[in-house]
Order: sequence, then structure tokens, then C-alpha cells
Amino acid sequence: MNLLASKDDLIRWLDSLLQERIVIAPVRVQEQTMFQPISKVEEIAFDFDNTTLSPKGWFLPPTEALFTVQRDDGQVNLVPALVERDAVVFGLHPCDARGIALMDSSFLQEPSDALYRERRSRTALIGLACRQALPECFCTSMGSAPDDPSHMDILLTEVKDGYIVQVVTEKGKALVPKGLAKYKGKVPTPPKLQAIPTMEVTSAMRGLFNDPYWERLADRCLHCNVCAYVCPTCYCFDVRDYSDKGKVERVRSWESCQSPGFSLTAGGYAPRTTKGERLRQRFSHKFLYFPERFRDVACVGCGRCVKACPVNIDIREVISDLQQLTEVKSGS
Amino acid sequence: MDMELIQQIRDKARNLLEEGTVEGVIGYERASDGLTARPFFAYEPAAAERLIFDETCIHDLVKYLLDKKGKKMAIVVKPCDSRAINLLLNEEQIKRDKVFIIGVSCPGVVETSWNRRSETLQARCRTCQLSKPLVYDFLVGREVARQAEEETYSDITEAKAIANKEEFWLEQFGRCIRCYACRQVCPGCYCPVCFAERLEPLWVGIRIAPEENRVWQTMRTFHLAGRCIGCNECERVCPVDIPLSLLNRKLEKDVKELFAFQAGLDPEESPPFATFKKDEKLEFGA
Amino acid sequence: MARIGVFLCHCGSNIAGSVNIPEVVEAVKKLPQVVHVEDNKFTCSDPGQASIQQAITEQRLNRVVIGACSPRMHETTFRRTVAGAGLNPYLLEIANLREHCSWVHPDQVKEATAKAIDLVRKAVARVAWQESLTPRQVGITRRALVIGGGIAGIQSSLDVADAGYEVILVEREPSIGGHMAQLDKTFPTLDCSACILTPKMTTVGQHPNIRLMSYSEIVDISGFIGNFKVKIKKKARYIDVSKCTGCGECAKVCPVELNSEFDENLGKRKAAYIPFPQAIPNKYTIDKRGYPPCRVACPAGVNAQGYIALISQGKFREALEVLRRTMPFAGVCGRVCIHPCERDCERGKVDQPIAIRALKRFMADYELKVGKEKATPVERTKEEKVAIVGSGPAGLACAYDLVKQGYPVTVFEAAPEAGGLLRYGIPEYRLPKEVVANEISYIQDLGVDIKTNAPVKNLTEIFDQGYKAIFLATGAGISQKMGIPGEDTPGVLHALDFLRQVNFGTKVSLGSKVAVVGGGNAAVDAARIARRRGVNEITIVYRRSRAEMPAIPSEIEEMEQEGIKIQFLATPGEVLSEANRVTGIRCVRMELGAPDASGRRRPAPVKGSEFTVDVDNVIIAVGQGVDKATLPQDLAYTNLGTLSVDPLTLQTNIDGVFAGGDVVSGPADVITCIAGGKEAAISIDRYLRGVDMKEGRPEIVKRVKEVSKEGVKPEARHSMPTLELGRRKEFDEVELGFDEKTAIAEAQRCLNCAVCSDCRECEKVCEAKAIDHEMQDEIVEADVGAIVVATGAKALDHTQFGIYGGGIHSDVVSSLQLERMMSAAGPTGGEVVRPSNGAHPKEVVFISCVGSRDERTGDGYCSKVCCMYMAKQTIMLKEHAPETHSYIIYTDARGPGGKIFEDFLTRAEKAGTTYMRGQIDSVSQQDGRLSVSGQDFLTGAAFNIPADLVVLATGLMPSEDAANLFQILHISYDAKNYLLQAHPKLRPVETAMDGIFIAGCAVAPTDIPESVAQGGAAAQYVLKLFSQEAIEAEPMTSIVDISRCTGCLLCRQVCPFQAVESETLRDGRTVASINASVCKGCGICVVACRPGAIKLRGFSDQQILAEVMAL
Amino acid sequence: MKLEYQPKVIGFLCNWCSYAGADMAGTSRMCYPQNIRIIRVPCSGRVDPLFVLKCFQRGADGVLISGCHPGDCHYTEGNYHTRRRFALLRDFLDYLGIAKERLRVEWVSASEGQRFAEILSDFTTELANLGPRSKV
Repeated sequence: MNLLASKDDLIRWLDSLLQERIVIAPVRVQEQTMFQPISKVEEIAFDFDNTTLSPKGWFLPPTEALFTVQRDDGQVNLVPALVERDAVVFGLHPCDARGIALMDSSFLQEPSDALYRERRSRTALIGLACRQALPECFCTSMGSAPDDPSHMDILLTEVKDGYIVQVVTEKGKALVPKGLAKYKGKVPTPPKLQAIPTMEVTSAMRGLFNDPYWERLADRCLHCNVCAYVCPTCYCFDVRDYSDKGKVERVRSWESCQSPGFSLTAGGYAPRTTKGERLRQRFSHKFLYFPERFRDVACVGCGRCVKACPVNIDIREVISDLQQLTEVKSGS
Repeated sequence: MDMELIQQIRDKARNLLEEGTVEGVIGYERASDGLTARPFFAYEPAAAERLIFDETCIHDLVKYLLDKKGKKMAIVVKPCDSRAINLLLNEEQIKRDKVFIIGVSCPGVVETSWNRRSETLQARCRTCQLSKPLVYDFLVGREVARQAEEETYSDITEAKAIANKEEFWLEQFGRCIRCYACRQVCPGCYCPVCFAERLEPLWVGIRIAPEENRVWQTMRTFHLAGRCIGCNECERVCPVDIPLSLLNRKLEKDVKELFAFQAGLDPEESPPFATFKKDEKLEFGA
Repeated sequence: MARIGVFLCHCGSNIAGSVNIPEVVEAVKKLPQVVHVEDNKFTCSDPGQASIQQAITEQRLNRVVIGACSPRMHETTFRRTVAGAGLNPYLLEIANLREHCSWVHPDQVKEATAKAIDLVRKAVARVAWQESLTPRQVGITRRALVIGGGIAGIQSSLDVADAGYEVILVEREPSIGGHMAQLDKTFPTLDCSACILTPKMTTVGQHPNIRLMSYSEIVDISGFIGNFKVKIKKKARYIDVSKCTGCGECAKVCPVELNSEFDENLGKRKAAYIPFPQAIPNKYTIDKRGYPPCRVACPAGVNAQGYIALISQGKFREALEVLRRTMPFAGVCGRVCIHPCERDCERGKVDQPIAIRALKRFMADYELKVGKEKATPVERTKEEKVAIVGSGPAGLACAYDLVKQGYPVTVFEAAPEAGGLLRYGIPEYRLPKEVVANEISYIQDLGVDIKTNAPVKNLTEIFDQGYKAIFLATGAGISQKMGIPGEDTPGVLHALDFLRQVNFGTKVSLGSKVAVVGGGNAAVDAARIARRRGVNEITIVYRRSRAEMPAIPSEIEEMEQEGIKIQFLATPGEVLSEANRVTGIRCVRMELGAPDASGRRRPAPVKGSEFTVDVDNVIIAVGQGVDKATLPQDLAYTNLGTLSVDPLTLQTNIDGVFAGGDVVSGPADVITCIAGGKEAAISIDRYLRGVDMKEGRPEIVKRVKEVSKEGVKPEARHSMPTLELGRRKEFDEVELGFDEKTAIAEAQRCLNCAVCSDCRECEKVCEAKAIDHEMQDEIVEADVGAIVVATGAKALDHTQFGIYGGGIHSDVVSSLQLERMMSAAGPTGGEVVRPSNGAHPKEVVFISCVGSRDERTGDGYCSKVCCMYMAKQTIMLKEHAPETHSYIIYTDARGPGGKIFEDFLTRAEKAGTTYMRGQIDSVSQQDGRLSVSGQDFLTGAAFNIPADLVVLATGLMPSEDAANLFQILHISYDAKNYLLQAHPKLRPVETAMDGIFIAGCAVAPTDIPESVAQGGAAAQYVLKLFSQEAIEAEPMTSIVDISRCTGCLLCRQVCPFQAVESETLRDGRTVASINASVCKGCGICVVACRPGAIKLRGFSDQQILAEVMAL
Repeated sequence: MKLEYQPKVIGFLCNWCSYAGADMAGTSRMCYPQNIRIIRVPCSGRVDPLFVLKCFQRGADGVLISGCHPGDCHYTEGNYHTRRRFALLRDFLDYLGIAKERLRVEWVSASEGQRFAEILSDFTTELANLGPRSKV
């Protein structure tokens, strides 16, 4: 059952949410749109194409302290980090919601990540269906759609008079304000996307593991961490202890398989020393290891990496290359 | 697009590959958006046909030479990029005889990002004095007399006048996600282990936080003092739009004024931190 | 896991008085890794130290922090304590609780205690990162280098050598001895300086352990104590010291005389010289300072200074020989050369340049006058025949050089007589045919075969005749046309045709009015010939102004004297004629615009300025070109129509065929053509020998740098006598040439810029064959273990003290000049005389502290020796001539050293010297006598002393270029360029650079016994080093982690000690490596190293950062 | 002298001149504010700009770098490098909002204890007047 919230309704609703919860919403920062906790509803950028970073940072922040250890009068005290408030992520697109769902596969399987679990359970997702498809978008090829409500608690769709409110979960239902009119109009057709063929990517990936393709592709790769940090499904992190005059803090921060120091072991051994091996790791994780473990490909087709890569390593091209190379291989 | 120029590049690249003079040619090809350019490595003579050159070829390819040490490579080099060549020659990171430089006389490049290109020249191109690369083995393109605008560093003057500079910069650095794209793209950044990722000593923690990021960005820039060749690739690749040129250009300006030095103009001249003058006047007053 | 023990010292109440020690103890106990804390009354006392050792053992401490006084005080003590307990001494850290805390914060117990806790916490954080370090053992090269052969250096060398070690003694001058050798007597004993010095010098010269390298300089030093590598430049002395017997014959014949440095410019020496008779080594040196400017300026490289020097000695024949070493045309060039040499002549900066061209002509004239001897033919040592086409100056110069190298040379000349332009182009009144013929016959006498009436049309034919190389020098013999209407009218002549016809003797009829168009020598020659053919009115029409006129200025001048007019800034547009007869030319006025390619301003016609000149004939002299028709085929040409050749080798497009002279350059002057011929000769010789024709070309010659013009009195150049105007006929030479007396006088004006004139007369007389004018500087490398720097000082130049009359009045002399005069071996044979008139002075005034103790005129320091040497000199003056009376005007009269120095001053006073304390206002000259006026400080009265001689007691300053040497050695020096001692009191002969010791006046002004003592002391340090088995090197040095090194080698650039070397690894990577023996541990490289590959042991990033993080 | 605000000052002193100069201030019993904590380095040329950045990151109000007078460096040239490095860094930090008054570079010889004490008094007062660094 769909409801309709006028623009004013929505603002009042968000305002009331803001009273009791942290609200994470798209905010315009110079020429970019970022998910940030807001203090006023006016800060929200309703009119945006896509955010530079996905909302994953709310659940897995770029940096967070896991716990601190301190020595007080001979006693050693460990204080774990806590999630203190409920939150709402507002304005995420269906692809981002799917990204969070994919992260769940890893973080919520037992033993689950306590901090992540805590944040996830205390956060509701109020999404926005996409108004238009961007040239880099390919979500429909990755199991999502511009109007896919699957992983949301509530999905809003912008229409002329306001927003269609589609309540998806019980958690969502509890958040919907009373008194919204029912929406009886037509649900607008979602924008059309060009589909890319995705058949056999996993098997192609497996077959081409030792192919020189990776070294060639990596030639132009700079091995920055941009693709991983903008990606809604990349969740690697590094953990380190900081000691400051006796107070020790365990911190985790984002890390990416593209950096040379990633998974460097204490003895100095680095499992992936060449550029090709590192780049292959990225795609192997997305198309091979993750689906082997959790069924789905770890890509939601948001196109952020396509747009952000400084040297245009286009994941869609990689998929197509893999398929072509496999055909060539099997053909020969 | 200057097809004649592109043909010259392709012909040269093909020749070099056919003759076996080089193992590969580093140049540009059309990006997946069909609109802009991206770096391209040609290893077979036939691949030379993919090479292009136009005003969207903004990347400084010289950085890639560091990946190909020991291999003889040809590389397409714009006048600005040639300063990176000189820098790396000065710092003994590349050997001149291992590089075949296809120099391009470039009328300037425009701002681009994926699927988007502007029509106006990049700011650095407007003040560029070089009509052709400072060093090359083969020159393509027409050498045009440049009518460079005067470099006034008005952006630096403005940034100096910001009321609360610490607040301004901590806000900028606060956005940094430490993806290190700025470092990875920089031809002057080639330490095996960057100070930011060293464990002993731990100069910069893995905490992605404004104060931590400030140490990172300040020292990154300072390591490039007198070495930054002004390609501005760092600012271009920054996914969160930190105005890195305001940092690099501030030091560029100071180095020029204090030490009369500009990086990459002469492979023989050493950067300012390699030397000193006994009688130079450097004030430490307020 | 570190187990840190912290020991806090009360230092009596020094620390405990301001710092609450119990509070510190409690705070420190809580620090991580601290397992033991205790406090002591005096930690440095025996019980305090024992307590530390006990705790180390009992508590199994592996790190120690001591909170006490400054580490600069007791770090060494406590390191020994810690080591005594079996712990590495570098695992210790000291917190400075006294100098940096309790003493500077008295009565602030709270703050001082908090600070003390911080300081200890900082030390605890740091000590955890401390590492065990062990000093390294390094070997020693037991050979010493002594720099400077003065008395200090001599003493050091002898002491080290006598102890049985090798010594290399390097002296910059040709002889050792230094300033002491210049002195007559020494104070206060009045010993004869030479008598006590000479035996030591001789011992040095003969000592089996001393390798004396005189006339040598240090160019580079690397390495470190015990292991230095030095590069020594042995300057070319042009005399092989192993052959030289010191007989002095070379000096006798040397024509070049200059002021003797040893005699302080009071005496003279030759370019081939020995500084003083007792010099060690007793070997001569030729003072050669490069090429003289005249030789550099000459396109053909003629050594003008060489022949001028010999002319000045009346050795005219020998002078001509010098010229003929380069080329055979003394008579020709002596007349027609454009003499670029004179333009660059340094004498021109004093008054006027030497008349070089006239002197050159004089040599040829003299030979003709006294009768020429037939030249001996050169022996043919080479097989390959060379053909030369054209017998102009280029062809003949080439033939001359080749025949002298032993090649068979044939010259082919199309005309009936040889000489080319010399014979057919230049009028007789400038260059008599007889002169040309004489010089050509000399070339023929040497063996060159000249075939006249022998045009060459086909090169293959020549090669077929067995010639292996061909030189084309056929000139540029066609007159260029102007391209104006009427140019073909009869009566219009072209200058070259006109001159050729006249020189051939063909009759040319001219009207009464002639216009000559052009501004070059051909135009001037044509005009003057026309005048001699009786033409009344001759006008030269030239399109630019006088300044741009290319003809020789003196020729223009003589022409104008002969009544020929010049119409500047005009050019003919048409030749007017009537009935096929020239009636005039229509000209247009020009104005000068911007400079053109030749650098001259381009003329442009002024509209409406046409005018007409009535003439009967027009002679066109606007340029000459190459006649392609007369040249063989297949040759390549330039756009200008001249032959195209390689600019370096002059080879044409055909292998083995070379070309030069006008046929390549277009019309040029004679000496440029000769130069072309000579260059071709070099190429042909190399071509025939099959060696690289391009190597080392163009030759870069070292022009002499500075030419001293000191004391050169202006003296006008001798002018060339000319034929009276009225007597100038067609064939009579206008210039008449110098006579012998004039030639000698003119030659004596030469400044001998390069000193040695390269005349090579010395070669002729040296029986030992020791002379080698081609000698080059040589770099000698040596390994040494220790270095003594004793580069000495020099006396200030008294001529810069104009306020005391120095450099103004000749009777104001320096004390060293007086010393030389007093010396029996000196320039005056021991007579003290007034330089102005040679008379014995009666009244002598000494002015003290000239340049010393006076910031206004020199340096602020006391030169120490002046008071004593003035006293000595006044005593000696009295002994030389009892009637002499001396005054000493002093600031303070110092007799440093107690014992007998003060007595010596008294002795001077008793001997009659008048001491006056005061200040000089002026030294003036009146009626040939000097007058010294000033103020007596003791009486306050003004004084005015008449004097015959004023002696300036000039102070000392470090020798020239000393700072350069100190920089090479990396030793510190002060603002006055004196060396800095490692410690001014306790380490007076050591430097901050281990293994480098210093002695004598290079450190500060010293007298002879002090210099000797310091020389001996420096030797003692050398011997102390050599007596050790090995050197223990400080372990706090930098090391490179090669896995992080990028090989940028910035560290090498910033290292002040050259401790960084580059090293290539097996994988081909270049990385830095630091020689721990050289590294001093400053850490400059650590900061320069961006990748963090360098660690300074003892001051690592970890250690310092730990301190920062603890605060 | 009582200061409104007690600034935290970290000093990097070269072993040969300035550290000895600070010792000299101590042996001469000259009083100066207690705010400074001195870190000994062999040469001012050993001071890495990173140390300074870390000091400011750790909350220092001021940093003093002191070496031998130019020309007197124990290692002959170290302080010339110091001068170049910190002339640039000082202005750069100012540009980034860390006022240039907070970073001092001084030359103090082993005999200049008095001067050292004066510099510290002056620097501490100046920093106290500037007040705490802005926290964002």
C-alpha cells in the first residue's frame, strides 16, 4: 500500500526524525554530494544524481575506535565502543541499499561484527528511487533496479505532488508518520538502463586467473584506493593499536587490496606484489570469491568506480573482456 | 582532433615497436566514454593504431616509467610532462637511454572527467610557457608560439587571505579518505614505503581524521617542495575535491621567490633542498 | 620487552632544591616498562654508580635512564658505569634535570617538578628505542700530506719524516721556504734568516722520506682520518725537473722580463726563472699564463708576443723564425693585414696598442735589407702527394704547412705568376711585387712545387696523377654587378678587372672624373690607383655611413689625404650615357634603418632625393663572387654561391677534396684566408694519416686571464712613417716601415701578456734538453692518513693604503720591501735606498699597524709580528748606516712573549729609534721628500716629520685562495679566512675534521718560533695517529636501509663529508651507501631522505619521535 | 611574571651550540619560563619537518628549533639546510593556519646562555598572548 507525502510532509517527517535519531542524508559539499549526519533538514540535498561515496561509511566508518584499554592505579580497564543512538539513512538509492545487504552477508554472519551489527539494527533505511539513469549506471545488470525497494525499510519515489511512500519492512512502518494520504496515482516508470551481459563472469574469472590480461590491465592502474573507497560493497579494513602515554586504543580504518602494504605480514611477506595481482584481487573478490561464498556478485552497478577511476578502468569493460577472452580461449 | 599529428604518433610508435627499439609505447587511447582519453600501453605494432592525442589527453604518463624501470619504453610526452622527465632524470629514477620520448607540441588541455569535458583550457595551460617539450627524441605537432598569461598566483593570495585558515584547511583535510590517489598519480612520489604508511616510526596513523590527514597532506606537499612540476594530476584525481593545487602552488611560489628555482626545467639543476647558499637571506622574523 | 631502571640524582640540593624528587619517583614508577626507580644524593659519586651497577644486575635491567645533570657533563661517565655492569653503554639516556630544569626554575617547585617528570618520561620513552652500538675499527695509511712549504710546513715534514714515515710536501710556488726565505734577519736574535732556513730546506730536498711537490696544488680530497685520498695538480712548469741542472742558461736568453715576486717587485726576473738562488728544488720554471690576446685574436694564431719579445732584444732573425713557425707572410701581412691582434692588444688599455703589423713588416724588411739566406728545403718524410689549386694566400699557407710536415706539395696556378690576389688584386703602392715574390720564393725554397699557367678543370685527372688529397683555393675573382640600367655602357669598369689590368700592366684609359661605387678595400684601392693614373676628380659613392665602411681605416685616411672625396649615404640608380659614352650617374640619398644580417644598419632610399654626378667613368666595387665556370664540376655550393664545405674540416662533398679561402668564405681578408689554408692543412694531414678529422676542433685556446698593468707608464705608439703626399706615384710604397731603433723601442712597449712569449730561444740553449713547452698540468693521486695544513699568510699589499701614501709615492715602501733591500742577495745588493732616486735615506719613518687593529683600513686583529720586526729593522738600519734615524709611529708597542722581546724593543730605542705613539693624518710629498703628519697621542701635539723613506708595517692575512683550499678540505675558517681550531685553548693544532692538523700563520699571525713549534706539534699529532694500530670510529653514524632507498642520492648532495657513495646492487638498482668511517653523524641526510631509508644510529626517527609523543 | 595561558613549547636544540647554550643558561642560573621541553639533536639539520608537524598535532603551542649560527655549524653546513627547510615550512604552516609566530628558528651559540634565556622568555610571552591554538 503506497502513501503520498507532500514535500512539506516529508520535511516535517524528517524534522521529527531528527528530534529522536541521527539522520544521515545527502548534503551538498562544494560540487559533490556526500552522506553526512545533518543538524537541520534544510541541509539535505534532495536534488542530486548520485553521492560521491556510498552510505556504507555510516555502518563501516572510514575510521572508528573499537575499544580502549587504560591502566588506572594498577587496574587494566577495557572499554568497548558503543552505538548510542538510533539513526536513519535517508535518500539512498536502491543500488546502495543492495550494497548494504551485500555487506551484511559478511558482517552479520556469525560471529558477527558487534559494532556493525549494532549500527545496522539501530538504523533504518529510507531510500529514494532513482529519477534518472546516469551513463555509468548498470544496476539492472547486477540484480537491482532504479525502483527496487528490496533492501530498504521505506522507499520514496518522487512524483509531481511529492513522494510516493512505499513501506517495505516493519521497521519502516514504525517510522511512517500518521495521516499520510494514500497514493492512488500511477507509479512512474523507472528510467531505462542499458543492460550489459553478465553471463558466466564467475567462471570466466576462474578460468582467467593466470591470464596476462591482468598485468596489461594493471599497466595503467595507479593503485590508488579510490575504486574501493567509493564502492558500496568493498569492506576491507585495517586494525591498529595506538598507545598514548599508556592509554591504548584499537582503531580500524578503511583499507584496500590495491595498496602495496595490504595484507603485508609481520615477516615482510606480501602475497600480491605485482600490480596485476593486486588488480586481479579486486575483481576476483567481486566476481569469484564473494559469489562462491555468498552467492551474489559483489557489485551493485552503481557506476561510482567507473566515474571516479582516474585512469578509466571501467568494470563493465573488464566484464566484457573476461567474457571475450573466455570465448577466445574455449574457441581455440 | 589533429589527425595528422595522431598519424605521426602512430607511425612512430609502430616503427619503434616493429624495429624492436622499444618494448612498449605509453600513450593515450579513447576512454570508455568515447569522449575523453585514458593512458594506453601498446606492445604490438598493430596496437599503435589505438593511439590518439587531443586536448583531453590530460594525464601525465611519466609516472608509468617508474613501473617499467629496466625496460626500454617510448612515451608520449606533453611539454608540461617533460618537466617530470627532467625531475626523474635529476633524481636518477629513470635512465635517459631507456626512454624514447615522443614529444608533442601541445596547445593545452581541457578539464575532463569521465564522460565530461569542458571547452576551456586548464588554468595551468593558460600560464604555460613551454611551446614544446624540454626533452624529446622525436617531436610531433606544430610548435606554436605560446601567448602565456602571466602567472600571478592570485589563487594563493586569496587563500592566504582566508580568515580562519586552520578551520578552512581542517575542513578540507577532513574530507580526505586517504585513498592516496594524489600520491599514486604523482610522478614525484615514488618512495617504496610512503612516510604515511610506515609503521616504524608511525608518522601518520591509519586514523582517517582531520588532524592526522593534515600531517599527511602537509608533509606530502612538503616532500614535493621544489619538486612539484605542476601537472596538477593530484587535484584532478582527488575523489573528494580537496584543492591540492593551493598547497602545491604555494610552495612552488615560495621556492621560486626564495630560491629562484622551478622544478623540472633542467635535469642538471638540483632542487632547493639539495643545496644552499651561505649568504642567502632567509628571514625568520614574524 | 624493555626493563628500564630510572635513577634520579639529587645533586645535593642542586636538583632536589627545586624539584620534589619523591613526587617524581612516584610518577615515574607508573610509567610503562619502568621496573626500577631509585634516587641518590649524588649519582655520579662512587656509591651512586655502584648502585646503578647493582640494580642492573639484580633487576636484570636492559635500559637505564639517569635524571641528573646535562649529558654533556656526565654522559661519558655514566656510559662507563653502565658498561661496567655488562650493559651496552649506548642503552643509556640522560634526563637533564639540573641545567635545563632545577637551575633555571628556582623557587618554582611545582612547575619544576612537573617539568622533571616530563623530562624523565621523555627519556624513558626514548630509551626504549635505544640500540646497542659498537665502535668500529679502521686501518691507517701511514703517510702524511703537508700543505705549504713555509717554515711551519718544513718543520712538520721533517719531524714526521725523521720519525720514519713518508711525507708528501705540497708547495704552490716553485720553491719551498715561504716568507722566511725573504727575510734578511730574524728578531730578536738577529740571526741571518737564510743561514738558519737554508739547511732545513736542503734537508727537505734530500730527505729520503719526503716527496717534495713544488709548483703544485691540492685539487680534491676525499676520505677520512687515516684514509684520505688526495688529488694534487702538478702545474706544468715547462721544464722537466728530472733533467734540469739549474744552470740558468734559459733565463739568460729569455727575452721576457717582469717584476720579481720574491723581491717584492723591487727587482726583475725572467719568464724562465728561479725565485731565489737557494731555491729548493733548484730547478727552473717557465711562467706561462696561456695565450696572449694578440695570438688569440689572430685567425691564423700568429704568436705576435713571441716575435715582438725577440725584436725588443734586437734578435730580428730569430723573431722572423718565430713568425715563420706559423706562416710565411711577414712582408705581406706586415703590410695588408687587418690586424685583429692590435684591436685586442692589452697595451691599448693603457695607451695605444703595439704596432704589431708594422713590427711584422719590419722583420721582413730587415731580412731583405741584410740579405736573405736561402731556406733549407724540408726533408720529405711522407709519401702522399698533395695538390693545391690556386696560389693565393690560402693555397700557399696550406702548402707551407704541409711541406713543413714532410709532404710533397704541388701548387697549380692558372695565372702566369703565383700569388693570386696578393699579386693581381692589391696595388703595388700597398704591396710591392718584390715582397710577394720574396715570400713565395721562400716557400718554393722549402720544397713546394708551383706550376703556373696550369688551370685545373678536372679533379679526377689530378687524382690520377697520384695526388692523394686536393685543396681548392681558387678565390672569389668575379666582380659582382649592381644590376642598374646602363651598367654595360663602355666606360663602366669593375674594380677587380680594373686592378687586375693595372697589375698586369695593361693600359686602361680613364677620363678626368671618376666615380667609384662601394666602400671596401677594393673601392679604396681602385680610387687611389685612379688618382695615380692622373684622374682629377674622384668620388667614392657609398650607401652607408663612415662607421659602416669596411675598408681599413688608415687606408681611408690616406686616401682622403690624397684628395679623394666620399659621398656617404648615396647609391647609384642608373648610369647615364650619351652616344654610348658615360656622362654621369644618377644617385639617390639613403638613410640607415635597422641592423641587417651583417650587423650593419640597412640603408633605405629617401624618396625624392635623386641627384646626378657628372663622371666619365664609373668603377663598380660592390663585391666579388666565386667563378663557378673556372672550377671543376660535381662540387656542391651554398646559397651564396660559394663552395659548400664542412665547417670544421673544410672537406667538400668529394672525399679527399678540401677547399678554403675566398672560394669558401666569399671575399675575405688575407689573414682569414691564411687561417683557412692552415685549417685545411690540418685536415689533409689527418685525412692522409687516417685519423679523426674533427676531434679537438675547433681548438680551444686558453687566453691569459689578467694582465698586470701595474707600473706601466704611458708611452705613445710609434707611428708609421709614410711617403710625402706630393711624392706618391703609382708604384711607390706609401708606408715606409720602421727602422731598427724604432722597432726595438716599439717592441719594448709590449706588456708580455702571457709572460712566456713562447719564442723558444730557451730550447736552443738548454743542453740538458729539459725544456718542454707543450707540457700539461698533471693530476697526481695519493693516499695519506693525516694532513697538516700550513698554508701561511701573506703581508697585506701596501699599495692599497693610499692614506699612508702607499702606491702613490714610490718612497713609501712595505716592510718586506725594506727587508729585501737589506738582504745582501736582494735587488739592491743589501743597500737600503730610496726607490725614487737610489739615494740612501737619512730620515726613515715606520708606520705601524697598517691594516692591523683597524677595521677602517684592514682587519681588526693584531698581526703580532710587526712591532718586533720594526724594532729589528730600525736596529739594522742603524747598523747599515749609522747616520740613519728612524721613527716608529705606533698604536701600541708590543713585545709579546716576555723573555727577551721587551728587551729588544728597548734595544731599538737605545739604538736611537724614536718611538711616537700616535695617529697618521697624511703622508705627502714635497720637493722630492716625504712629509708625515699626524698627532702624538701622548703629548696631544700635532707632528710633521720630514722623511726620506716611509716604511709601512703591513699586517698579515691568510694567503690568497686559502679559503678555496679549506673548502676542499672541509675544514672551518673564520670571517677573515683564518683556520678555526678544534678548541682555541685545548686543541690549538687540531681541526674539527679528524686527521687534519694546522700550523703557522694559516691559523693566526705567528712568528717564526711559534710557527716551528706549531709545525712540530702538528707533526706530533700525526705521529700519535700513526702510532695507533687502528682508529676507533664513533658508532653514532647513519646507515641506509637499501630496501627503502630509491637511489635518488639527495643524501650524497647534502652530506658535508662525502660520506655517501652510490652502490649498484645485483638487481641493477642503484642505492646509497654510507661510509661509517667518514660519517660524522649530523643527520642532515636523514631528513633529506624522503623514503626514510636512512637511520642515524643513536638519533633515529623512532627515538626522537618517541620523545615528541611522550610530551 | 604570571602568564594568562601557559603554552606548551617543544625545543629541538643542536648538541654543539644551542644545547650547550641552554646548559650555559643553567650553570649561570638564569631563569626562564618552565614551559619548554628540550629535545637534543646532533645538529639542527637533523630536525625533520615531520617532528614539527607531530608537535603541533600533539598540541604544542610553539616549537623552537635552535642551532649554531650560520657558518659555525659543527658539521659545517647543517644549519644552512635547516634554514632552507624551515624558511619554507614556517610560511607554509602559517598558510595552513598555524601562525608563523608559533615556529621559531634561532641561532644560539654555546656561549649565549643569556640569549637563550631571553629568547625563551620572549617566545613564551608571545605564545601566551596568542593563546591556545584553535581547535576545530
